[in-house]
Amino acid sequence: MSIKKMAFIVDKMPYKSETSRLALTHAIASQTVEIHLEDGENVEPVLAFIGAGVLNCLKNQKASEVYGVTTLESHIQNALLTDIKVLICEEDVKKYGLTEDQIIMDAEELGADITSELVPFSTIMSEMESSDHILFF
Amino acid sequence: MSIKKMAFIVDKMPYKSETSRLALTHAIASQTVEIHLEDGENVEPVLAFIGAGVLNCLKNQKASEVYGVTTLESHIQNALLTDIKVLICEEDVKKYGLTEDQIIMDAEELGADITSELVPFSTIMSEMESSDHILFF
Amino acid sequence: MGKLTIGCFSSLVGSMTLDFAVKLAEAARKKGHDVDMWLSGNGTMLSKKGQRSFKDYSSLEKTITDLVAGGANVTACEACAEARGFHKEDLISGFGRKSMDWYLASCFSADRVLHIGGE
Amino acid sequence: MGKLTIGCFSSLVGSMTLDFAVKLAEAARKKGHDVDMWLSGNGTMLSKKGQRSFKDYSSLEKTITDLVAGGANVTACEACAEARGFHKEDLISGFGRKSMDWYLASCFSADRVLHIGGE
Amino acid sequence: MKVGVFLSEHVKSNDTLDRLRAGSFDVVLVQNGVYCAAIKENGQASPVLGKATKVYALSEDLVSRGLEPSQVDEKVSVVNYDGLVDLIFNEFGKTIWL
Amino acid sequence: MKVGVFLSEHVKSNDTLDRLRAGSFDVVLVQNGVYCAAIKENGQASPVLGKATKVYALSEDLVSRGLEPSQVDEKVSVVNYDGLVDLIFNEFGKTIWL
Repeated sequence: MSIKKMAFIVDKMPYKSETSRLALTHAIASQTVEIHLEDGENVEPVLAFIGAGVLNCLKNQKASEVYGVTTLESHIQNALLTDIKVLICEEDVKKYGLTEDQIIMDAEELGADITSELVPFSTIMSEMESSDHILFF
Repeated sequence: MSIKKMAFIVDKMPYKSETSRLALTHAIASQTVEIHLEDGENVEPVLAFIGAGVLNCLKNQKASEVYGVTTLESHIQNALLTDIKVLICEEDVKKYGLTEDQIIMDAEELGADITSELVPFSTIMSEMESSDHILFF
Repeated sequence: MGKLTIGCFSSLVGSMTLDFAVKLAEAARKKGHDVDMWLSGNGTMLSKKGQRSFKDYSSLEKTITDLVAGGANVTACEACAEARGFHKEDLISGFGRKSMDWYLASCFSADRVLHIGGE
Repeated sequence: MGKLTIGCFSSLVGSMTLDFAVKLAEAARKKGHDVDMWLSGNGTMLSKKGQRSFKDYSSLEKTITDLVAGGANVTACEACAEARGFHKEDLISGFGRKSMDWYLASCFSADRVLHIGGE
Repeated sequence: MKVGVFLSEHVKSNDTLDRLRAGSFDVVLVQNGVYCAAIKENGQASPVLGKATKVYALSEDLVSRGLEPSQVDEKVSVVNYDGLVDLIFNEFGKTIWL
Repeated sequence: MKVGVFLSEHVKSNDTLDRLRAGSFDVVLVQNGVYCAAIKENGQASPVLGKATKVYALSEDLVSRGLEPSQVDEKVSVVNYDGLVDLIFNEFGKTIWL
């Protein structure tokens, strides 16, 4: 049994480029990575939003209606739906004057069992330290 | 006789993207714009480097040897060779601790008659104000 | 009514800059203004035909084809396109492909220019 | 000797990021390391064949073809490529085209990963 | 006529913006620049809002990012693409995209 | 083993760099990040140089930009692509590209 932990860290804003979008789609690809691996091998992703990256987590994004492009909101909900651990830096959320009710915390209406977690930066730091590889988006 | 003055302002660094390179090539395209215009019509370009954009003007760039890509240095020399007014913000040159001998001031070896000019930001501001259009690269 | 020239130098599928430029062009056309659009640098990607539509990307091919059919000029920088491996046959029908002086000439006769540079 | 996986997500002709990634891959191969390179987002442009060589752009097609011939794996993200209108027949010979899980699997077995994100 | 200065990124400051002649320009917040209109940092409104007499923000880019026009700073006028075209032709003589 | 933090832009500060645990990482200046190694601003060396015990700069990216390895701050070690590969395999356990 060999699990490699990979930290997907998003510190870029949404919608400038597709950077944060690719973080989500690549993290979700861990669901199908087994087809490339041996029995008992797997990848465990952890996804964390820090700095300006927490702006990806604002609720009620309407980019789909306006620009016809999937919102980061729906990507984050998909990540929760596929049981990916989603961490959001609470210091940065606070820095931007945001409250928990403005932030995407769950994907209940899609049937997700887990929720995202507002955690101190130190927790995200520990996740990076215990990861085998760090992918900064 | 109708002349439109266009200010090409570069405030981005070289070599991150091709932004500053495109400022140079578009400014130099003013040499051939007449084919699209009526008799007596013309475009008068002025090219100015401000802020971090002055780093495009450092001498002895070796990007051609290392990466096989034309240097910004040779583009600036080409601009001088085609008699385009090249202004460099002297406050910003000073801010970065650079001296005139580190900056591309002429293209004598190519046979250019004019030199670039270190000028205060206020001069560049006046050029923008007297231009018909401003293109910020 | 006036003429607006929009220069779009910024990338590309995944960037919202081309979306901005196209929406602004649409709004200007609806108000009866003439619109020229110049695609240079990574912005030339917009001129590539055959981009497959995914929900993850705004797909601009139809919108901009309609825009061109409605009278807007959309022209891509020839050298920038060739350097990216987009040849004449890759160009969306109705788009132009010109050298950089076309943009300057378009600016010459424009009432307003919005030059979108940057990365 | 180890295995280095380089993920290059950043654009494109005109950006020096692909140049950096290719030079680093070359240096690693010369030292006998295995190299996987993943091209995603705007980085997929590197996989497009037929890019015309201009002095104003570093032309990487030959360098990277040599790199592949010498044993490096270079694989482009299929969805990212399709969204840009690069189809299978546009792929430089010897390059791979896979879904995103290929990259994660490559990271799984890599000793070192350099993930170049950003814009 | 004024210069229309378009700001497309969420920055705290911009050298050029600081050096333009006061009163000679308005600011238009577009793309990620719209965060300047609605997001405070450590309780402070974006310094960018203090740089011009008139500051506009694009409604389509606000709502795309989950920001309501009602959330923007009182200093900021919200316009849509239609309004932006009118600004370009009627209020601005020239534009700068920073 | 340390984390190798790659900095590819000429910035004065970076939030993540400020928050990483001191001593846990080295900084590698590449692409436009190399300006931090050789260009002072208002007489001050880049604050980035004070963030890590070891700071490296890529020689190929220095000379491409008209900067001589002799011009870099004494705190900075100049490496080429070959040296960078060795750093990645021998000094760094993980990398972060900021």
